[in-house]
Amino acid sequence: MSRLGDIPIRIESMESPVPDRPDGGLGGAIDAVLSEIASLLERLAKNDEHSMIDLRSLPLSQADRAALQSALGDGEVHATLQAVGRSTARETRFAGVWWLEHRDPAGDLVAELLEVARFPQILASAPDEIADAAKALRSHRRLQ
Amino acid sequence: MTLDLLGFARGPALKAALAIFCAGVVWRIAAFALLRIRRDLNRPRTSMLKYMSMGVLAIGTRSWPHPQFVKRTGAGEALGYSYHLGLFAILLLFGPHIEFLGSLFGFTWPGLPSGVITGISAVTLTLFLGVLYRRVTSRVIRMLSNFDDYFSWFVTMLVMVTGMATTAHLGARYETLLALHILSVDLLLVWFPFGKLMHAFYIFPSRAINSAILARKGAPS
Amino acid sequence: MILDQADSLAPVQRVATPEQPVVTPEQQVAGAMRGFSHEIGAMSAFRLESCIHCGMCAEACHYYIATEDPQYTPIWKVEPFKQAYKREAGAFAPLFRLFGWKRAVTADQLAKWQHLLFDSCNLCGRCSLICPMGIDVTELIEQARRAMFDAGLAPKELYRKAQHQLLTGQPEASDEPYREQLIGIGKRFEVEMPLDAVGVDVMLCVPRTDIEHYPEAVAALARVMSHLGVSFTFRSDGLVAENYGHYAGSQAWQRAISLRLIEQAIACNAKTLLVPECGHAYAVLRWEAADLYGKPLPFKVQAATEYLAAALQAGRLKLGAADVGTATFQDPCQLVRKGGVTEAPRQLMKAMGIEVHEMADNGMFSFCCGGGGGVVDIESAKPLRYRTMETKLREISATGAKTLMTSCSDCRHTFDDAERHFDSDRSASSLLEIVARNLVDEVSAP
Amino acid sequence: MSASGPGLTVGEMLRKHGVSRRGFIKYCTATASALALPPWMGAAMAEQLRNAPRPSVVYLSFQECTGCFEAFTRSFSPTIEHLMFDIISLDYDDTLMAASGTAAESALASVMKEHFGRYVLIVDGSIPTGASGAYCTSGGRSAEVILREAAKGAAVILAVGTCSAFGGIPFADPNPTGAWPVSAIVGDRPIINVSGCPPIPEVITGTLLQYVTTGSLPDLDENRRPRAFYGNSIHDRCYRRPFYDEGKFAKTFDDEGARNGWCLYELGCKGPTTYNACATVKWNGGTSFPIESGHGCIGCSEPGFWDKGSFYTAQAAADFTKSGETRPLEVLEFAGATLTVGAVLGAGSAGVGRLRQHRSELDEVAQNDKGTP
Repeated sequence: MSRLGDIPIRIESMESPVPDRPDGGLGGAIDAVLSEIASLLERLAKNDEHSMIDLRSLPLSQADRAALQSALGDGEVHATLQAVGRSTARETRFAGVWWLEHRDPAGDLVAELLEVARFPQILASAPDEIADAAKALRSHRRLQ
Repeated sequence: MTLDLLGFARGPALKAALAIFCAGVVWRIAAFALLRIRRDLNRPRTSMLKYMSMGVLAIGTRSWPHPQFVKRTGAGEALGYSYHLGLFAILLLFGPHIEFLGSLFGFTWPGLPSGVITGISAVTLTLFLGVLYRRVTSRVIRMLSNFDDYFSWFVTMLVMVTGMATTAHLGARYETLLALHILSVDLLLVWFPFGKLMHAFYIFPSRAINSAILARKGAPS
Repeated sequence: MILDQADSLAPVQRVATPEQPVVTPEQQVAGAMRGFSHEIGAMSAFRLESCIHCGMCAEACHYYIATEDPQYTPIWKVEPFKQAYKREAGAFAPLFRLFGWKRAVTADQLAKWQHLLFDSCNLCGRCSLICPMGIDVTELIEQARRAMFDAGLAPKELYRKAQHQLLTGQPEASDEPYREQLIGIGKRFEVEMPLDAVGVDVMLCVPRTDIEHYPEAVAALARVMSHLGVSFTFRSDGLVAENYGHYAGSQAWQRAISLRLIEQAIACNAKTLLVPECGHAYAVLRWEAADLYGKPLPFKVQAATEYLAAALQAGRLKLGAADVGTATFQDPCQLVRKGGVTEAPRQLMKAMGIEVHEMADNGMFSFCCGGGGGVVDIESAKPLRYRTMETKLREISATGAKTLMTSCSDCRHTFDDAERHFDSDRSASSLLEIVARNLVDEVSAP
Repeated sequence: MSASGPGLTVGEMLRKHGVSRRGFIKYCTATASALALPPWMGAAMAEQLRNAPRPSVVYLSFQECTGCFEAFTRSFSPTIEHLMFDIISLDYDDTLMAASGTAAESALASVMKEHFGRYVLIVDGSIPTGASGAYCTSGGRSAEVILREAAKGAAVILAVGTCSAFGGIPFADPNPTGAWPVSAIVGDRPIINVSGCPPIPEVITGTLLQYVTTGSLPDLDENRRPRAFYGNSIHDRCYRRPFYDEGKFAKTFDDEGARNGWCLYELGCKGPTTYNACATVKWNGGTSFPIESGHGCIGCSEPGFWDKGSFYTAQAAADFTKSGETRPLEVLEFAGATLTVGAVLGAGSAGVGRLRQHRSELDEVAQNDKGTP
C-alpha cells in the first residue's frame, strides 16, 4: 500500500450500529420488549400507571425494529404535532401502546419511544397555556 | 505521573515477579542438577540409543496408568489431567491471554471464542474444587499434603477466580478486576519456583530420566 | 575397621559378632542426617523434588492395599529423607529453615520410620511403575534405608546377619560350613560339584536359603550346568549369593560382601558369574556391584533363568514335558522390575509343555511374595507380612493352578513359611528344579 | 454579555421566545434520549426547568487547548444557543465574550459579587503551579489565584475536560509546568468532573442541564464523574462487544477482521478500562464514535491516560519495558539476565551443597578409580 488512495474504504451504515445477525433470525430482544410492554399494560390497566420505553436505548438491529413494528401493528389513532419540528403519535393495534416519533425542524429523528398510557402525555394541553389562551381570547378584538 | 493499581500490577510488579520466576526456576533446577551424578558402571542390558528412546517414550506412556492400575488411579489421573487441560486451554487459547503472551514472545496464535473459554473455566473451576475435596478427604493425600500443596492450590484458584470475575465484570470495575487478576498472576509467578508448581518443569524430564535408568536395566516402566 | 578385618578373615563356622551398638537419640539423628547428606545427588534430589503429593503410589503398594493405612504410602516412607533434603540441601534450604516449611528430623520420627522403611517395604518396585511423575520411589527407599543404618536403626536381625556375613562369609552360623554342605549335597543327589576350579566359563554361587532349605535346588543348578556341558565351578571363598549388607543398608558392608564374589570370579577367570534363583542377589550383583567395585566388572552377571532361556533359544537346551499339571508363576520382583527377566521363565515353562495360568497381576505387575527386601528375616514384621500376603495368596488361588512355581528361593521360602502359618497345602516349587528334572539327553552339539 | 434579562425562569424565557410546552417536552425528551437517561426524565425535566431560575455561569479557561470549549459549542441537544439563551445565563467566558481587558475583568468581578454562592463555575484546562504560576496568567494574575477566588462563591464547579478533571496532558510525565487538576487546588467546593479529551459535547451540556434541573449534585463515581454518563465502560456498551465475546479480533487496521468490524481489543482499544458515554451518546449528534470509525478507544476520559503506555498495546499486554510497548528483544534481554542470575545462584547452591555433603571412604574409592575402564 503506497498511496492513501489504495486504502480500501467501506461506508458502514449509520442507522445500524448493531450488526445484523448473520442468520437473519430475530434476537431474544423482541420477545423481551414485548413481554415488558405486556407487563406495563397490565400496570396501566390496574393502577392507571403510565410508562415509557426509549427505543434508542435498546440494542435493536434494523431487522429487530421492523419485527417489533410488525408485531405491534397499526391502530386507530394517528396524531401529528408541529412543535419545534414534526412529531407523530400512533396507537398500535394494542390499545394503550403508542409509538412516538420526534423529529427536529430539519426532519431528523431525535427521539423514538413507546408510551404505555391512555393517550400520550405530550398531546394534552398545558394548564398555564390554557390560562394564557383564555386571556388571549378575552383580549381578542372581537370580544371587546 | 500517576501509577494506578493496574499499572503497578502489569508494570513493576509483573517485572519483579517475572524476574523472581525466571531466576528462581533456574536457581532451583541448577541447585540440584549440578549435584554429584553417579556414573553407572554396571553393564547396560540394552544400547544407549534404545534406553534413551525408551525414556523419551515414557513421557507419553506415563501419561496414563498401566491397565492394572486404572481401576485404582484412573479416576484420580483423569481428574488431574482434565483440570490441567482446562488450565492450559484457558491460558493459551483465550484472546487476552494470547495478547499477553504475544506481548512477551512477539508472536500470537488463534484462540477460542470467549464464550467457550468461559464454559471451560466453569468446568475447570469445578474440577479444581474437586481436587481440593479429594486432597482433604483422601487419607493418603491429606497425610502427604503440606502448606505447599494448599498454597499452590490457593494461588492457582485465585488466578482463576479473579480471571473469571474480570471477564464477567463481576464485583468491581474492569480495571480493578484486571489489576487483581494480574496481581494474582504476579503472586503465582513469585511462588512458582518455591513450591510444587515446579512440577511443570519436572514432569517430562522426570518421566524420561527415571524410565531411561530403568530401561537401561531392561526393566519396564 | 570391621571392613579391614573382614578381608583377612577366612570364612569360619561360628564367630561371636559384636552387638549392634546402642546409640543415643542425638546420635541417631546425627547419623541419619549424615546418611541423608551422603545419599543426596542430582538424581535423588530430582526424585525428591518431583513428588507432587498425589498419593497414587499407595495404590500400587501391597502394604497399603491390604491395610488401607495411609502411612504405608510408598513416598511417605521417605518423608524424613525429603524433609532433610528440603531443609538442608535444596536450593532454598535457608528459606525452608527460616519459615519452618520443613521441620528438622527427630529421633521419634526415625524410630517410627524404621517400621515403615524396613518392616513394610519389600523394595519390590511396584510403586515406581505407577508414579505419574515417573519417580523411582524404590530407589529413594533404598537410600533412606542406608541413612537408617547410619543412624544405628537397621533392624537387629538384618544387622546381625549382615555383620556375620561380613565377618565369616555366612549370614548365619551353621553346624557344618556351607562348603562341606555343598559337597554333601553333591554326593546325596549324585551330581558333580566342581569346587575352586580355575579357568572356567561360569562361576556359580548359591543362595544360603537353598543350602539350608532346598538342597535339591543346589543340585539342580549343578546338574543343568553339567548337562549343558559348560565348564563351571563353585568357589569356597565366594559361595553365598545373598548380600545382607544390602538389606541392612550398609553400603560399606554390601561392598565388602560383593567384593568376595567379584574377586573369586576374577580369580577363576570366569566369563560369567551366574546368580541362581535369588532375586535380590541378582539385582545387587548385576546393578550395584560395579559401582561399589569402582569400575566395570570383567565378567558378565546373569540370572540362572535368563541363562537357561538363552540356552533354550540357542538350541543347546532340550526339555521334556514336565508332569506338574497346571501351574502359575510367581515373578520375583528383582528379576522383573529391576532386570526385565519376564519372558525367560515363561519360555522355559512353555518348552516343558506346562500350562500356565497367570495371576491377575503378573509379570511386571506381580505383587511381591512379602518376603523381599529382607522382610522375611525381620521378626517384628511378621504380623503385617502375613496380613499383606493374603492379597497374593488370593490371586494364586484364583488361578486354579495346581503348582506354584517361582525362580527365587526367598519367594519360595516365604511361601513355604506361609504354608505353615496359614496351614494350607500349597508349597512353591523351583523352576530350576523342574528344569533339572526334565532334561532331555539327546542334545545337539553346541 | 448577559444574554437575557435577569430574574426570568426558564419557562418564562421559553414562552417569551414562543416555544410551546409541547415543544419543550419534546425537546427535553429528545435530550434525555440522547443522553441515555430514563425516558420519563424528559417530561420531568421539562416540568422542573419551566419553574427553575436560570443560573449564572462563569467559564474559566486555563492551561488548555480550547478543544473542550469547541466541543461545548457543538452540542446538538441541548444546543449551546438554546442552553445559553434559554436555560443558563452565561455571564463570563473569555473566549466568547465581546468585552476585553478591564471591561471583561470587571464583568467577572461583578458576576462573582452579584451571584455569590449561586453561580456555576466551569473550569477548562489544568492549573500550572510551576514558576509561581507564570505559565498561565490573565490580567496579571495566575490561574491558581483566579481559580481560588472564583471558586469561593461557586455553588458547584464543573471541571470540564481531562486536564481540569485529572490533569490531562500537561500533568503527564514529566509535567514541566507543575500542572494540577482543579480538585488538587480547590478542596472545599463541590466538584463535578466531566472528563474526556474533549468530553462529549452532550455530556457537558447534559451535566449542566441536569444540575440546573435538579439543583443538586448528580450521583458521582469515585472519580467524581456523573454516573449517568460515566457509569459504564465503553466496552460494556460497545456494539462490537459480541465479537469480543466470540473471540473475533482485528489484528491490524487493514485486515479482514478490521473490515468486518471485529473487536479492536488486540489493537489496543482501552474500552474495557474507560468509562464514558461514547458508545451510547456518541459524537456529532449521535453520528459515530471512534470505535465505530475503526479506531480503538484511547481512554482519554481516564486519570493518567497519557501515561498508560501505547494506545496500540492491548490491555492484557505486559507493560514493564522502557519503551512502554513490550518488545520481544527487551524481554529476551530481561529473561537472559534473570536466568543468568538464577543459574549463578543455583550453581552456588549446588557448590555449597557439594561441599557440605557427607563423604565416606566409598566415595573415595569411586573417585580414585574413575576413568580406569
